[in-house]
Amino acid sequence: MTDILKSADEIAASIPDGILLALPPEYAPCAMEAVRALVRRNAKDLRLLGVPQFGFQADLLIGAGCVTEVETAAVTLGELGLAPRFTDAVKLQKIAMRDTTCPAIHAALQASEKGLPFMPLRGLIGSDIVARRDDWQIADNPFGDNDPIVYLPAIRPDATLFHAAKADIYGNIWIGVRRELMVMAHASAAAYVTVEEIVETDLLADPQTAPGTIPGLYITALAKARKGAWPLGVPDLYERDQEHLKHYAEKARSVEGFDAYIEQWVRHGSQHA
Amino acid sequence: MTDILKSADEIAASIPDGILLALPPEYAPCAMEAVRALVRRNAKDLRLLGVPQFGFQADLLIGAGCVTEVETAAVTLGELGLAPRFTDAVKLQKIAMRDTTCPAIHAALQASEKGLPFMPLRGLIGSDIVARRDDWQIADNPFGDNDPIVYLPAIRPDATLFHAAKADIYGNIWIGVRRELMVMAHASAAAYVTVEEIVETDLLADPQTAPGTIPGLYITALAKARKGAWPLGVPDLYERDQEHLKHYAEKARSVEGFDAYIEQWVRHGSQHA
Amino acid sequence: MSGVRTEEIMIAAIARMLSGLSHVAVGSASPIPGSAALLARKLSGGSLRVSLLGRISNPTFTDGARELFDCAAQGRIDAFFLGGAQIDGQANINLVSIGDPDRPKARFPGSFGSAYLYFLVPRVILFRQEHSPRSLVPKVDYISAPGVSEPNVYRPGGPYALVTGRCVFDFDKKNRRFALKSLHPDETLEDIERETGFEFDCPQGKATPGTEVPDTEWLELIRGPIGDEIREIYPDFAAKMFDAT
Amino acid sequence: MSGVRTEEIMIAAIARMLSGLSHVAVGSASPIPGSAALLARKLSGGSLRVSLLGRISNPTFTDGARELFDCAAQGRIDAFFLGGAQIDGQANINLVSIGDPDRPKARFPGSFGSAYLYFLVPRVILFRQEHSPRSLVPKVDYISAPGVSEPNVYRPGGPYALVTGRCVFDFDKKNRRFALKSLHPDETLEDIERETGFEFDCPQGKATPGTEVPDTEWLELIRGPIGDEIREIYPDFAAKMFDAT
Repeated sequence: MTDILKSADEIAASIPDGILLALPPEYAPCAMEAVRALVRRNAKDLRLLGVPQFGFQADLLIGAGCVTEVETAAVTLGELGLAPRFTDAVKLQKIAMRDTTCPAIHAALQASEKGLPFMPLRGLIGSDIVARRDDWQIADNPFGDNDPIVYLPAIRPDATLFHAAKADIYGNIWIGVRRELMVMAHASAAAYVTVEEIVETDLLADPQTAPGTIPGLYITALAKARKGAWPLGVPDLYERDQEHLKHYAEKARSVEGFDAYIEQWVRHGSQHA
Repeated sequence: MTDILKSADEIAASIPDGILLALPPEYAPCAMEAVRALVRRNAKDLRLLGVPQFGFQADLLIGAGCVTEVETAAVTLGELGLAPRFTDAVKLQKIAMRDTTCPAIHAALQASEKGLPFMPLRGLIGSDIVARRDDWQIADNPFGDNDPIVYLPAIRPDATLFHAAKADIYGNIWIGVRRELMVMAHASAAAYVTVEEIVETDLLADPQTAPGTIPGLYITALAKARKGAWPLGVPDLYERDQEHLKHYAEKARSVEGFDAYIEQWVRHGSQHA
Repeated sequence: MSGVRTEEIMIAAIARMLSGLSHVAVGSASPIPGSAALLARKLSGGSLRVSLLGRISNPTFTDGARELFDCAAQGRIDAFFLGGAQIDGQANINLVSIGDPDRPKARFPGSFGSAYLYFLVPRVILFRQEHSPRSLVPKVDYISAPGVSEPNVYRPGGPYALVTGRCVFDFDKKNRRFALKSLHPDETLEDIERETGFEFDCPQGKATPGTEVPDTEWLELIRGPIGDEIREIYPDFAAKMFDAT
Repeated sequence: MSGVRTEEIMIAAIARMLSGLSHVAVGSASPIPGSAALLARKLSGGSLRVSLLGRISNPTFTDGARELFDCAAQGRIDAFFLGGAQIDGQANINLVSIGDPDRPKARFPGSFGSAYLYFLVPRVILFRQEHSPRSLVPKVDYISAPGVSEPNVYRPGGPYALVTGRCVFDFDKKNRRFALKSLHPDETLEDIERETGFEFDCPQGKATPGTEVPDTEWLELIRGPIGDEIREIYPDFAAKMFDAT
């Protein structure tokens, strides 16, 4: 049964230190209020997995010292440029960085979704991504003739954390077309979700909503968090707060600026309301 | 661009003889009117793939002599018992039968969906299914220690054929939760679909319908066929015609009865309207 | 309350095996296990999640037909049910054919997902109402799914019990054999020995207890709300069971 | 109509390379290719399908973020676009870092899907507005995706052309080198030689033609409906390009 918690802070309190935490990209709703709550509770030693890449939320966690390791296809603030705390952390070797490529993340999570030890993947051969990953293998396609292919070990995150437009009281989560969130829930040992609203009607019982719904079976805990993705957006509900993100991108260029941002916008609760 | 054809018979005319044709199970809508049209046009040498199993539509095609080979996890009329023409054809060695198991079909189609030469799959080892498949391999998990796992070659159907509640004029098909139909469309070289209705609004543009929609990108041709799944059902539109299927199950016990059924219900067009 | 049917005894026996579990899935052609799972859910106060394949309303799964198999592989399904045209003493099941598979004397629908789920679901409950030397055989003609595997084969799941129209067997994983657990009403140890084609253990000998017969409360559930629910998938089963005079 | 911008010349040059194709996908951080693809769709009368990653309204894909990659592997995407902090003469691209990757002098976002799509999409068009010895280098510091592969490596796709702020190069698959195709306005062969860090062929020598500049009709499209569409994903790019006085 899915636990229905009271707040994003209770969600953050349920996510242990030291785990491998899978996070979505900025175009799927990010549980920003819960991410801020992780910073507030001084989460430690998180290993982040970008599915397949991420931006603001990773930069925030890295800058706040919550992260020891990152595996992702990219960290970027999009048009606002490089993610400054990530970039600094790599340059100063404050985090262990495992570069990968989007389909390799998707494939390794699908291996976990299918209970497989590995998945094969085309491409990649000859890149420094492969050359620098000693946990990957290149071996022959058993049905081919001198046909090398990459074998990726499954990635099973300890938990995933994301935001969604709505959930129902049974723990079902409506994600619409953002099905990477479904793979993340299937593939992870635990799934934590914040939502804009919790409805009384069963999302699985309605043939219109069921196709875009993750069954509660996969959801460990959820909590309501209005504007929980802010300053990122939720499709059809609210847009990215580009001005605020620009403000972040500027502040985060320096450690001092980042600390001031955290003090103002994270430590004392979100002030967007 | 998706071709919008005039009838199920035009769909059947577009499906060549001799191909590997993927068909859905009875709980996903089956394009029965198009299947009858295949019988009417005397389709030959079809190789059928049940995804992952099927019933009435396969029995009809097998009984009518359209089929040389079947790969499936099962052929059944459900509560109505064995599929009589299939059963007879296997006993009399009129078709080549390749027994498999549901997840092996799903995995082999997903390999094709991903452009992979193969997929690994757990289970199966020690079954006669594996023992009798010389196209499958058992080899060690490259990340394990003496850990055998089955390797399945990708299955890329030449075409798939199914029915759906609705399409739009852009070729997008609404399938709701029946996502095996999506994998079939992705994995097959061509996809033929009949639908109850064709709407003018873009199913992808509406966030409520997009999550249950196959983009027209994957659809070769579609045609409207009202009650096109009859005597099988379409979820939320009409139920299985269990009385008619009982009638079929009885008639099809003998070749003569089957031929009479075909003459009455298939050759002279569907008479359900 | 009219006389208790064999199917109802089987339903009750299976339901008891599901007590305390979190998630049970039921495959095709499984009206008795389906009813048992729904009964167990009722008795659990709703805490047991039941995924019925083939049900159109209220789907449990939203990722297509593969999700059942993925879900099992993730360790999220605690129990599943398999039948068999033949079942043998090593818990091998045959859903394919009798005789040479290339020239079969009888051909059945096929193996469905058995060859996979039997390996991955911890508690696989076998069921076969017909309990005779024809259905329970020394060695199946075709192994759709093997009952046991070599130690190096990845297999978190496997057989747990076999429920027939005459008795309940436990499966003893260590000895790789069935052990008689209980006898349905009017069955004797001698009946079971005569009607069973494979050898089995009988640890309790003459003291083997009777299978608990569902009481009035359970029967009312089975014949009432459970029957109504199972009718959506198995109209003929429901009609035969519950609509008879 | 105000003066033609370099970005607009690049958009037009890329759009021409998409003529006659069926399906073009555009990845992250690609406003110029995105505009080019939308222009090419307009010019095709709508027969070109364009999948823009990051667009929220009217999604092309409904199977999650993996669908772009699956779709490419199915051979259903004809062209894709890749940039690079560095691009070298063998068409290797670097999206990761400058210097030792473990102690980088500069760190960029990462490789995204380049290491996969570069192998699978038949016509990968490289783009980099900055055309200098810093961006076009003899050898990249980190290979996010290699330009060429050994003959036994499965690779239906690869580099097709490189469009910069100064010129257009074709990629010669046989010789595994770039060949200068056309010079943007005011650029000379000497400029290109001086500003390019890698060696390239120049088959037409002094007769290398100028890159065709978009005419008024195209510019009106780029600055009008295309600009409006690209703004949803790239508000800053659109503001810089189209809102300037």
